[in-house]
Amino acid sequence: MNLVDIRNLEVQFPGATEPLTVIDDLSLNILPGEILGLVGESGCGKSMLARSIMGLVPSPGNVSKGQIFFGDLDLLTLDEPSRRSLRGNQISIILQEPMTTLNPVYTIGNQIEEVLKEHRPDMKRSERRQLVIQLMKQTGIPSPEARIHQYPHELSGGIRQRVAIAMALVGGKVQLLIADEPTTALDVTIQAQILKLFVELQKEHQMSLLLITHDLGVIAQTAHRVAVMYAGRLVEVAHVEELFDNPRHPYTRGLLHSLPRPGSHSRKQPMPSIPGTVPSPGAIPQGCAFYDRCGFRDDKQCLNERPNLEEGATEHWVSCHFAAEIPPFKVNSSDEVTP
Amino acid sequence: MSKKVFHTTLKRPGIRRWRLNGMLIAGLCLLLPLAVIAVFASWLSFLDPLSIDASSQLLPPSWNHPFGTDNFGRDVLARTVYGAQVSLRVGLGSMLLTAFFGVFFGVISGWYRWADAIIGRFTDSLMIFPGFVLAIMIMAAIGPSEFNVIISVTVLYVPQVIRTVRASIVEFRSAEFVDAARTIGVGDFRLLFVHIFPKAAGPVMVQLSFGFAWAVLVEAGLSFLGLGTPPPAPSWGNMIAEARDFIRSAWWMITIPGGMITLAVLGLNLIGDGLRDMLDPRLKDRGVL
Amino acid sequence: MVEYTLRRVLSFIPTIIITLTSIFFITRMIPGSPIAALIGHQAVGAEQIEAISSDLGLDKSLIDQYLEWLPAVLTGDFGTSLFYEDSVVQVVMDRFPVTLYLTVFSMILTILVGIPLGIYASIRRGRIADYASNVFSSLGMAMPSFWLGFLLIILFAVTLDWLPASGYRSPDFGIWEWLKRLILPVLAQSLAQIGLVVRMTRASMIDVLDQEYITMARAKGLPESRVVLKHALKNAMTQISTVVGLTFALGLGGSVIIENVFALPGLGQLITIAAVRRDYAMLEGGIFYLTLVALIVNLAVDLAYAYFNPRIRHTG
Amino acid sequence: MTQVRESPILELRNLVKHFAMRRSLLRRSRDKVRAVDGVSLQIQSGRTTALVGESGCGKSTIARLILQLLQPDSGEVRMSGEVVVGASKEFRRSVQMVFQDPFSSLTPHLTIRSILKEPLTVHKVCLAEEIQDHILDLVSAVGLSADMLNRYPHQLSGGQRQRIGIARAIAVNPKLIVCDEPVSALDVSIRSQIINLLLDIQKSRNLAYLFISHDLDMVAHVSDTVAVMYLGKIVEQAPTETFFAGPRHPYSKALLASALIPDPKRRSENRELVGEMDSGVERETGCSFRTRCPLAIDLCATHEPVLHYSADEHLTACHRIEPV
Repeated sequence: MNLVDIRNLEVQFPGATEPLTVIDDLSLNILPGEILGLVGESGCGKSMLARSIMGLVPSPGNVSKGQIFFGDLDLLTLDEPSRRSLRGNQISIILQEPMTTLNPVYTIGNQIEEVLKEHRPDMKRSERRQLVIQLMKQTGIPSPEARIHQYPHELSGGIRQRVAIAMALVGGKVQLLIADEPTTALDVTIQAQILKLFVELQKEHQMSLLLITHDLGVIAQTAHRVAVMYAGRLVEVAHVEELFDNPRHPYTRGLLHSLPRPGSHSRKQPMPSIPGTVPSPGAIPQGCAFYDRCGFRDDKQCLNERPNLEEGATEHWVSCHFAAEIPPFKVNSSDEVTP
Repeated sequence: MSKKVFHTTLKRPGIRRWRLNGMLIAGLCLLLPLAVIAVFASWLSFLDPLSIDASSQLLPPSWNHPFGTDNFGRDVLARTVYGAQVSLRVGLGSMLLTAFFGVFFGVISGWYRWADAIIGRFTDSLMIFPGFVLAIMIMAAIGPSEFNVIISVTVLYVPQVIRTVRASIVEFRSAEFVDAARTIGVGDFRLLFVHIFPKAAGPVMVQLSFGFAWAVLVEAGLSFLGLGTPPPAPSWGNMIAEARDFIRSAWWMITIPGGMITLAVLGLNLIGDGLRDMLDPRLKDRGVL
Repeated sequence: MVEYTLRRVLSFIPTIIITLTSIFFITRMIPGSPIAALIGHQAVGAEQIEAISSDLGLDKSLIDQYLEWLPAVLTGDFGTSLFYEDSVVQVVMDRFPVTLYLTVFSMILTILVGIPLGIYASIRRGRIADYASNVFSSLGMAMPSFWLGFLLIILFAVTLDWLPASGYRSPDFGIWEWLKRLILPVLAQSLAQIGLVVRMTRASMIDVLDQEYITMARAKGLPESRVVLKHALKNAMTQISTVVGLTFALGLGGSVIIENVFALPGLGQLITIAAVRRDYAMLEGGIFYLTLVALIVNLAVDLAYAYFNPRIRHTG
Repeated sequence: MTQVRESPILELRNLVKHFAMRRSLLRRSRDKVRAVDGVSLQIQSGRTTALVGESGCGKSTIARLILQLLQPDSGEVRMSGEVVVGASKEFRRSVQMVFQDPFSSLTPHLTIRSILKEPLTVHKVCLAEEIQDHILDLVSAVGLSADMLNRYPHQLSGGQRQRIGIARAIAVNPKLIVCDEPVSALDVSIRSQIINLLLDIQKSRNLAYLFISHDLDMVAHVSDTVAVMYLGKIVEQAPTETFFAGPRHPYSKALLASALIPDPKRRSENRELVGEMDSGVERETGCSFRTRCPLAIDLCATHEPVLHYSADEHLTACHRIEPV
């Protein structure tokens, strides 16, 4: 049974001549209690996917096709009040920049408590306070009793992100937590702290975590399953070890090849890299979106025919015409991607 | 100029948006006819705006006098057209002066820290006063005349332009692209006028078009109070002041000049809005400035 | 906050001195001597002129005059009006309430109409209501207030005969007698201010509504009304309060003309008459008190700004 | 102990830069952020020195001090042995910079052609009639085509812009380029392209790099020497291979432990560092890392450790590491 089941999702923005498709026919499921990593570069549509699940696609964009099931509910057909009762309660989100996601003019206590006021109106004031402090303790915020009276600008980046996490979990019924680049704005040592916290909380609250990032290191260290997005499409989905051991899609392979790994590339030698740049929405090749940059392409099928996401090995989904023919992956055997 | 060069200039950021937008077109539609008629008034054979005709006082609009006549029998159409000249002269004159002094002192104030304190004090002390009150004070001091209106509008508006220019210079003085140019070894002068000032020019142009509108309003207000362009010159403000005793009997005397002011100011404000949107589409909905 | 308030109030003193100094030097730039205005076209001998000059202290250097003048005005003595032949402060105080009623009422109207309309336009961005409010505010800002005043007189006083065309009665004559003579002036004065406040409110609301913490507030499941009124408005208020202060200063300037249109015996009318007659003492006193009101409102706005913005409140 | 080496191309001697904290418009507080607090560093010609640390540790301030965009409170920058005072044309010709953010480091209203022409004319690198050819050489050296020249920066992708930034830096044939986080603003798939370009240019032009980064994997790949900074000070410095084989300072160890290895089979548990770097405002005695340090002892609170040789060519500033 899936917790979330996204079917054929399409999200568009109005363009100059025709609508720009930022998410293109995307199907993906999230299992209960798993950490699903969603990888992609800026502009690939991964944040838009998060916002589609939340029902917060910024105007003038809109979900033009597809269904998103949360349990039995199709979120896209739900009326606004029922969606709202899920948001911040059963589905929560944490955004990238902890500086801008907290309202600068309210104390953090007020902002966390607000979730309870909305979703658990029967709670007494003192109970709410207590729960807020308890959550802040759980997310590792030192001396929460004093902190609830502080404003966001008085806190460091790491603490702010912990506040955002407390805010996402305080409702107590969270089944899906979406974290959109939650550690990108943080320093390395703080990033490690926050990721560890995520893993702990995910176990403790027995929730699913959709972890969106561009950093394969974050994925390797935390995720159970990985989905790779490129130019609005899903190109590969697999278990984390399978994906890192045996990536089938040329884009995934290129990403893994081009990572600097201590000891694996000889120092100061050219690193394998993916040529070209990510196409902008509106300039995506007709067939495979990765066509222009691919080392395995052929000029017929790949140019004209869009590959479907198909299950090759067990629970390993790839959208590439040559998924079966591509040789096994070996770090540093970089014949397929040349500088 | 070759086609290629033209093509690339079109693509400049800011200017790339010279595709006319709706507000700019609307503003130009309101303003251009007015400006053209005003500029070519003497060729367009209007009546003499100053000739008094006791036999044709307070005539309602007719074929001979499309906008009617006033209490001295003067043709309101002719006076309106020549009034437009006054407004244009005041607006254009004061904005040219404002642009010159505003940019000059703004650049100095933004670039040299020692000058900043002095110029800042000066602009602050002018900006203490409610705008129109300062205009009255200055007009009282230097006497009513069209040229003096230009001066007092300039004094009122220059501090704001200085602030805008200064703010852009200060903002971009430490911008990364300026640091990058500095590391190349670009000198101060080129840094200021090639790298920084073009970024400030846009907002100043927008501000000047709003300032033009404001100058038209201030001129009308001052003239209405008898502190602006002295009668019998046909300023729109004068016309309204003269019409106040006849609001019961001759509606055309008051509605026409006031309507003209409204149209001109509306047109200028729309042009300002349009320019601002082209300059920075992100500001479109923000009504900044 | 207390410290901030204290410091802000203290910085008021130099501002007042700067204001007075500017007033002094601008009015004394006048090329024609005030005596010429005083004596008009009467044939007066040179000795008499000299006598009047020394009487008024005009025979001294400008700096000496300034050094005598400043301490006097700081103690509230602006001298005697040449025409009213009464203490300037006395005349100003008689007229002060009229101007205050006019500006305060139009400010209240502006806030009550402008801010809600601006908020409404911002949440209906790009829809008909937004365009309608844009047309309304653009027209309001383009119409000269004095002309609008006359249009209102033509409609409500001349044609419909609902309200008096001009004049003023103090509240002693009864509240309605007092109020009904203020309705049209307040309307004429407010429209441009409302236009400005609508636009700026809309602009700052839109600015704030694009922020991530608004997305976050929605993601918490808050209803849209709370997102707008709790999370967006308080942030936008910092900018809006600045605009309100600006509008007030604008309104004070505008009141000068409105008082002339509606024959209201306020400070503005006094200043205009003093300016035309070159009654310096009166002009200086009138302008100073009008500016003082603007400065006090400015101070209030700054404090409001600090109240809405914890960052300023805290760093003191 | 010290080896005889060729003299460094650039040398920092005890460089100090403090910033006054402005707490309000009216009152200046006496608190100072000690952005750079006594840094000495030598950069050898043709080699890459990496400066590693978290945001706020002062590494970008060092870049700005070297480029003479900021003047130090004390200490000196020496170029080939001579003290650098202000930026002479000669200095500008020798030291160049590649900025972190390719979106904001190119003047937006100038074409790529004018941006690349500027260093050539300012320094009279070539004759006027050769300028166009020279510009073409530059764009092809960074792997771009000539049709880029008539475009404006906003019409280019991030990677292309960074290539232009590099072309501008090499236009005057410098000996040293300071690269301030040159790839951290770029997409993952573009980063290795830019790194390859930098390595390629270094080889062909015998350039020295000061490579400022927070990405340890990247540093391991490109650098010859590593210096780790914490709160305005260098806490460890060693040749790259020595450093990555065995970092000694507890902060360096923590940094390496916190790095996320892109391999799901090597998940690290419980190795992260507690606390956060403080703002560097408070005047502290002792070691500034001691509040987060697992090895801290009483001595650390009272005495500030100095950089000393703890092994051959391996400098550390820690009381718990014995000098050789």
